[in-house]
Amino acid sequence: MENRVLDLIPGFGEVVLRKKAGLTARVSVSKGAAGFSSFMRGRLAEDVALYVQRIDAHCAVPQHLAAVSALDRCYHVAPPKKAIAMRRALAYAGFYFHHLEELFLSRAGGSDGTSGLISTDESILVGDAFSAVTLSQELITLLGGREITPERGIPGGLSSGISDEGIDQAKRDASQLLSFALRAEEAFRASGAAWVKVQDLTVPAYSLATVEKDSAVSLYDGDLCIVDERGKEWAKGEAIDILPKLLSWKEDLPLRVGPLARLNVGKISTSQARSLQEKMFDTLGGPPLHLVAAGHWQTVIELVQASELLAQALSEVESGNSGITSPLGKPDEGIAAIEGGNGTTVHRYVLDEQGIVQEAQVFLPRQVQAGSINVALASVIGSNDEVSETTIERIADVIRANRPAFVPTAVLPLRVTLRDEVGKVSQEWRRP
Amino acid sequence: MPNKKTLAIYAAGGCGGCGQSLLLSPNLVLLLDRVDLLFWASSTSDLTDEEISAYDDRGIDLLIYAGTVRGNENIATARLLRAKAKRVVAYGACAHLGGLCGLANVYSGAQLRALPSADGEFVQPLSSVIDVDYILPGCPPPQAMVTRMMEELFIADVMPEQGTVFASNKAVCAQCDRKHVPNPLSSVRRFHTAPPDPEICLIDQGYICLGPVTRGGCDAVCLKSNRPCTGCAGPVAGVRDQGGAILHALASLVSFPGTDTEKKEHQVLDSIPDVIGTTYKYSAASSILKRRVNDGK
Amino acid sequence: MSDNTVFEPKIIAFLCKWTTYAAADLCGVSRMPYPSNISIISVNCTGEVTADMILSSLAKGADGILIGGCRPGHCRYEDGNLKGSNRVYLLKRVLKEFGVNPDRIREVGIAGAQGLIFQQAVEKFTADIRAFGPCPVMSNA
Amino acid sequence: MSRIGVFVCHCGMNIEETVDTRRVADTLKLYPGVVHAEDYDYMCSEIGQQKIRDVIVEHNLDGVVVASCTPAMHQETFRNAAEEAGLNRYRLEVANIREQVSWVHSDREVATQKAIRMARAAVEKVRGDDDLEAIAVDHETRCLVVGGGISGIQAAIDVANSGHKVILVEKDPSIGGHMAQLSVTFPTLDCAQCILTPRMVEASRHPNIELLTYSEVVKVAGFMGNYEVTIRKNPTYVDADKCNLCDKCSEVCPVGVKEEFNEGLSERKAIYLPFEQAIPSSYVLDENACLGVKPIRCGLCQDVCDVGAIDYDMAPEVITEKVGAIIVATGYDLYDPSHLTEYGGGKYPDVVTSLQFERMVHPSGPMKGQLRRPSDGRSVKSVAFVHCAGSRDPGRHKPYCSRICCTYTAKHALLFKKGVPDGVANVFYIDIRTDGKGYEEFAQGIISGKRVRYIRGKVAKVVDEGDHLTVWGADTLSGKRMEIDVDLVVLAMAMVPSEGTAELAKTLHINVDENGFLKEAHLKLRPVETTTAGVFIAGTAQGPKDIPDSVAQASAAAAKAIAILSADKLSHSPEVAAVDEQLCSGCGICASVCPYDAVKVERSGIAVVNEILCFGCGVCAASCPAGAIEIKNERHAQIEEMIGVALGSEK
Repeated sequence: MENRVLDLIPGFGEVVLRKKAGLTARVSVSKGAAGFSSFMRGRLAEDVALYVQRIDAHCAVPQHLAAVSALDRCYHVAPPKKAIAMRRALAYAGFYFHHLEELFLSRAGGSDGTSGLISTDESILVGDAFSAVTLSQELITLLGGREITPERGIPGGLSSGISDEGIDQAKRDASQLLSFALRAEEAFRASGAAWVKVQDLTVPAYSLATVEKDSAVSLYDGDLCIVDERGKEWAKGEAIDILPKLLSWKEDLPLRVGPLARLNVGKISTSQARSLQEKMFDTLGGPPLHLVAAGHWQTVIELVQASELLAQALSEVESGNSGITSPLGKPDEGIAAIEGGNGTTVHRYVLDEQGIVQEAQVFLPRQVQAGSINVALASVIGSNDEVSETTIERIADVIRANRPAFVPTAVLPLRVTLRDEVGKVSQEWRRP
Repeated sequence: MPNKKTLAIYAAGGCGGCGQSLLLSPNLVLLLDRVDLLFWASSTSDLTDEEISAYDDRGIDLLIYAGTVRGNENIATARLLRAKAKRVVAYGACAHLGGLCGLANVYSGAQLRALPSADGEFVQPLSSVIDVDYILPGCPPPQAMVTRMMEELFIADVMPEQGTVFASNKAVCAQCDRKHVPNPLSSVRRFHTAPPDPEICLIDQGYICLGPVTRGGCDAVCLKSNRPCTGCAGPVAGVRDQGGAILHALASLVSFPGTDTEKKEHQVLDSIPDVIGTTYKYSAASSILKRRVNDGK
Repeated sequence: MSDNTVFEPKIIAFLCKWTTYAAADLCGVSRMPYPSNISIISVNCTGEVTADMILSSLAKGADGILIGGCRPGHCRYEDGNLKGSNRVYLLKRVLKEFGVNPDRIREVGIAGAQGLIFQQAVEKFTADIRAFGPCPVMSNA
Repeated sequence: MSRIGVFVCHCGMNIEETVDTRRVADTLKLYPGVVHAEDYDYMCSEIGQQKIRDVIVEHNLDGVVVASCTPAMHQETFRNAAEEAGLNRYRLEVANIREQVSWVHSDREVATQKAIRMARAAVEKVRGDDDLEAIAVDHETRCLVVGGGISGIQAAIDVANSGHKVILVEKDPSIGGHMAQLSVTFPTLDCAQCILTPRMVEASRHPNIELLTYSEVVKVAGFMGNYEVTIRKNPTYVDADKCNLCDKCSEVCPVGVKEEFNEGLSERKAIYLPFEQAIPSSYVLDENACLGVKPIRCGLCQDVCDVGAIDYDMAPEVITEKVGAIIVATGYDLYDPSHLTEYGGGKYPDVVTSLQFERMVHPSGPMKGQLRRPSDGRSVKSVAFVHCAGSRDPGRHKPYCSRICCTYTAKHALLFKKGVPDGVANVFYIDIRTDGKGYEEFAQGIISGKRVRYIRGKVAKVVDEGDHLTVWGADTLSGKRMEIDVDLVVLAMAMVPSEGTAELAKTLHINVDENGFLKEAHLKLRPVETTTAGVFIAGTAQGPKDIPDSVAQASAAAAKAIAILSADKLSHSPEVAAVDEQLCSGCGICASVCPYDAVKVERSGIAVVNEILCFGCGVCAASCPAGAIEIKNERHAQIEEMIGVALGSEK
C-alpha cells in the first residue's frame, strides 16, 4: 500500500487563480515519492515511535502512541492493563496540549489561517494559557518520560513506570487543567460563539472519527466510524478494515476529520463536556453540523472533555516499574489508529523477524491542511507570472511543511500543470 | 532600559518540536518583554525573502534558526538571514547536525528513486552554509538547555563568546546515575526484546546507548525513563564524527577470552542493527563522510 | 590527482611502530623498492587509530588506507591489534552505507622481520586502489 | 606561533642519492612555524649534533625536526643533543626519509616531494608537542631467571653475586639443561659434569638464589622495574629434604617409561632420580607416568620409603613474585629427527641423534660407554656421522647453520675411535665450520689424523637392511657416488628453540623471529636485550651457539639486569595517557579496555591514569567516545594535521 495520503484530501492541490482569468493549477506528488516508507526501511522497530513523533512534533503524542499501538499489533501482543492506563492518560494530556496550541498560540506556519482564535486579547486567559501549556507538558513528561516527544512507549507496553509522587502531581495538574478548560469555554461562549454564528462557510462532508465500544467519541483509540453528511453511519470497524475504504474514497463529498468531524460522529462521553456541547447544538443546531467555524467551538469543548477523561484515566494509573510490558510474539504486519487533535491518524508497519522495518505508512487524513496548502500554493503561483525552478521548490517546501510525512524525503518529484478554465493545459512543470 | 534587543525566530522545514520547546520555556514570557520580536516565521511562504531583505544589515541582534537546511531555497534564505543578523543561534538538532532528515543523505540508491545529486539537495548542518555563533543542541532541545540559552543570551548582560554551545562539554554519562557493571560486550541486546535494568549502565548490559559520545546537559532524561540516549545533542567537544566515535568505543568492548575469537567477535559486531540509523541518527549530515557517494561498487 | 591521465592514488598508512613500521624500515635497509604513493604515519599500536583519523583521511583526499599491525596474538600491548581490527570491521559497515568501497581500507599483519611481505603488501594495495579509481569522498568535502 | 628548526641529513649519499636535501630544506624554510632549516652531510655526527645545539640556542627554538634515518636509529641521539641545549627532549621528532623514502624510491623528483611531505608532517607533530618530564619510578630489586641450563645458572650467579636476590625457575625436575647430558666438551675434552656440577651446586647454595624447579612462569604483568610474575610449582610428591636417594621406591615401582635424560635410549620408573648429579638431588614422582596419586592406585613407593619422603597429597602451588628484571634462558631442543624421512630418523632404531650418541658414549650412560646398536645390541664397528641434519636446508627444514655440529661431530668421531680403535668412522660434511677459539685446531687434528674418513657430500638416503644400515651419499671431491654399510648412523640434528618458547614469549610480550628463537632488540648492537624494557635473553634460546657464547651472553644479560636493579630510581617514559577533566564523563570505557588496568574512574566521576602502569599504547584514546583521554605528544589533533599534510594538502 503506497502512501496515498494526498489523495485522501479531495480538492488538494486544486488552486483557482481568479486573478489570472480562471486559470487553475493542479499539483500532485507522483507515486514513487513516498519518502516516509523508504526513509523508514531498515530502521529498528523500537525506534519507530522516536522517528514518527519527530516528523510532526505538533502532534508528537498521538503519533508516538499510534506507532507503539501499531507495533503492538505487529508483535501480536496486548500491553498489560497498567501500561494501557498510562498510555491513555498520556493521550489525553497530549490531546489537551495540542488544542491549547491551536487555540492560543500562533503555531509556526499557521495551520488553518485562524491561529490563535482566542488570541491574546482575552487578557484573563493569556497568563493561564501559558501555565496550562507548562502543566500539560509536565503531565506529558510525568506520563511519557520526556516533554514534547514522549519516550516510554515501546512495543508491548512502556519502558518505565511513574512514581507515586508523580501520580499525585499529575492529578493536581489535571484538576487545574480542567478548571482552565471550563473558563476558556465560558470565555469562548461569551465572545467567540457569536463570531461563529455569523460565519456562513458551510462545507457538507462525510466525517471520520474514533469511537468507543458504546460508539461515544474516543480521544484515544477504538474503532473507526464514518458518517455521511446527514450523520448516518456509513462504515464502522477496526482500523484494518476501514483503511482500505479510506484509501479508495470515491464518495462525491470530501471526508472531514478533526473537531468538526468528531461532533458529527458521536456523543461526548464525559458529563461536563457533553452538557457544554448540547448548549452549542442549541445555539448552532445539529448534529450533524457542517459550519466550518463550529469546529473551533468544539475544540474548546474538547479541552474540557480531555481534562475529564484525563482525571478518569489517572484514577486507574498505578505506580512502579514492574508489570508494564508483555512478552512479544514474532513480528509481521500491524495497523492501529489513534484520535489526534487534528483527527484520526492511522499507522501501518511491516517488520521482518528481527524487528527491522520493511514498510511504514502514516496516514494523516488531516482535512484541515487542505485549506492552508491551497492558500500557500495560490500565493506561490499567483505572486509571479511565470512559474520557475524556485517556484517548484517553493511548492515542494509548502507541501513538505504541511505534509510533514514527506519531511525526510530528500527529493520531492512534482508535476505542476496550469490549465485554463476550459481545462486545456497551458503550462506544465515536471521535476524528476 | 536601553532600546530592546531585536530577536527573530525562523523555523525552516522542521517538525515544530523546536518551536514548542521555546513556547514551553517558563521564561518565554520574560523573554518576550525584554526583546523586540521582529518575526517568528517559518519557511512556508508567510515570510518572503523580500520581507527579510527589508531589514537593514545586522539589524537583527539575534536570530534563532531552527529546522533543516536542504535545497537551494533554504540555503539562499539562510544566507540572507545571516546578512541581516548580528548573531545566529543554530537551534535544535536539525540546524546543529542536520537532524533525522540527514539520514536521507545516506539512502542506498535503490531505496530512493532519484538519488539527490545537486549539492543543494542534500541536508546540511546550518554551520556548513553560514557562520553560526551559538548552538542549542537537542531534538527537541530539553528545557534545561533552553533555560541556559535564554539566561546567557537575554538575562546576562554580557553576550556569551562566539562558539558557545548551550550544553555540557561532557557526555551524558556525567549526569546519568546508573551503576557500572564492567563486562565485555558479548552480545548486543535489543530494547524491545526485554526492557533493561533501570539501575545499571545500558552498555554494560549489552544495549547500544550513545550516552558516552553525546553532549550532556539534559540530565540524562531518556536514561531516566529507561530508554537509551540516541545522541540528539550531537558529539561532545572532543569528537568530530559521532557515529564513528561510539562504534569505536563499542568495538573496543567486544572481546572474548582465548585465541582465534575473531569469528565470534565479528558476529557480535554484525549484530549491531541499522548501524547508521543507530549511531548517526541525528548527525549523518554533519559526519565526516556527510552523504552517500557512488564509489562504483 | 596529478595532471597526467594515469590516476596516481594517494595512500595513508598507519603502521605499528613495533612491527610493520620496522618491516618498512627493513624493506629500506634491504633496498627493496615499493610504490611511493604511500605516506607512512607511525602509531604505537593499530589499536590507537580512531574513526576520526580514518574517515578524515578519506575526506582529506586519501584513496586508500593501509593499517599495518601485528598478527593476532603478537601484539605488544596484549590485544590492541584485535581491538583495532574490530573497529575497522565496524567502520567498513559505515563506509558501505555511505557508498564508499570498504576495500579502500586494508589491514595487514606484518612482523618486524618481514620486509619482503611489506613490500608485496604495498605493491598489491597500490595496484588495487589504482583499479578502484579515485575515492569520491573528497569531492563532497 | 611556534619556532621550529628543521635539519635535513644527506647521510653521506644514502639520502642524497635520491633526495635533493637542499630543496627539502629550502622548501621547509617557508613552512609556517619554521624559523630555520638547513641540510648537512651527517646529522648524527658530532658536528651535526652541535648544529642542532647551536640553532636551538641561537633561534630560541621550541621544536626540532630532523629528517634523516628511521627514528629507531638516532632519535635518542638527537633528543640527547637537543636536551643538552636546553630544549625539552620530547619536542624533537624525526622524519624517516632514508629507510622509508630514499632507499625505496628511485625517482629523484618523487622522493624529494615525499621527503618534503614527511618533513612537514613531522613539523605538524612537533607543533603539537608539549614539554614532558620522565616519570621517576621505584622498582623491585629481585631478578627472575627463566631456564636452569648453563646460561640461566651463570646469569643467576652473576646477579646474585652483585647482591640482588634471584628467583631461578626451571621446568624440569633438575637444573643443568642439555649440558648435563654431554659426555666431554670440545675443544678441551673436559668432562661436562666436572665443569657444570660445581656451578649447579653454587647456584643451589647461593644465599641470594631461590631455586624453583619443576615450575613454570604462567603470567607476567607490569613493566620494567615492577614486574609481577605468576609461577606454578608442580608437585614432585617427594620431600627433597627427607629423600636420601636410597632408590627403594624406584625398585618397587611397577611403571617404566622412556628416560628423557638418556634421550629415550633407556627406561626409568614413574618415580625416579633425573640423573646422579641432579640438583635438587631428590627423586621425583612423574604424575603422568604414575598409575595414579589422586586417588592412589598403587602406593608401593610410599610403603617402602622408610624416611617418609613421599607425600601423595602435594598440590600444585601458584605463587606471585615481584621482580625488577627478567632474564630468559630457556635453551634449545634438537629438531625432531622424524622430519628427516629420507634418513629414517625416528623410524630406524640405529639412526640416532647427536644427543643420543652423547649418552651412548657417556661412561655412566645407558650403555656404560660400550657402543652397541640400539636395535640388536651388537657392538658398533662402523659409524656414519651426518652433518647438517635439518640445518642449512631452507627448502624443507631449517635455513640456518646450527654452528656447533661440525666441532662436536669431530669430537664424536674421536670418542668413537677411542672406544673402538679399529672401528670405521665416516663423516659426511658440506663444509667444516669451526669458528670458536681452538675449534679449528681441534677439528683439523682429528681430520688430518686420517683415522676418520671425512667425505665431502650430503647423504642422500639411509636404508635399514636389518643387520646393518646402508648410507647412500656422494664424494663431491672425487665425484663418485658412494654406498657405505655401517652399524650406526648419527645425525648432527639442527638446534631449535626449546618447547614452550613461543608461549613464554607471548606471556612476556617479547617477540620471536621467523625461526621461533627469541628476537633480540638489535641483531648487532643489542643482542641480549628485547624490545620490552627490563626483559633480557641469553644462550641458545636466542639462537644456536656454543657453551662459551652462551655463558658470555648470560653474563651480559646479568650486567644489563644489574643496571636496572641497582639504579636508585628508574625513569618511565612520559609518553603516557592523560585525561582532560573538562571532557571526561566517567563512562569508564577506557578503564575496561586498558590491558594494564592503568586507568580507573575515581569517585569524582573522572578517569585517572596511573602513569607508572601506562605503556602509552593508545587503545584507551581510540576507545574513548569523547576524545577525553589521549597519549601525550600523540594527540588526535596532531595526527589529524599530519594526515592532511602527508596527503599533500597545502597548509
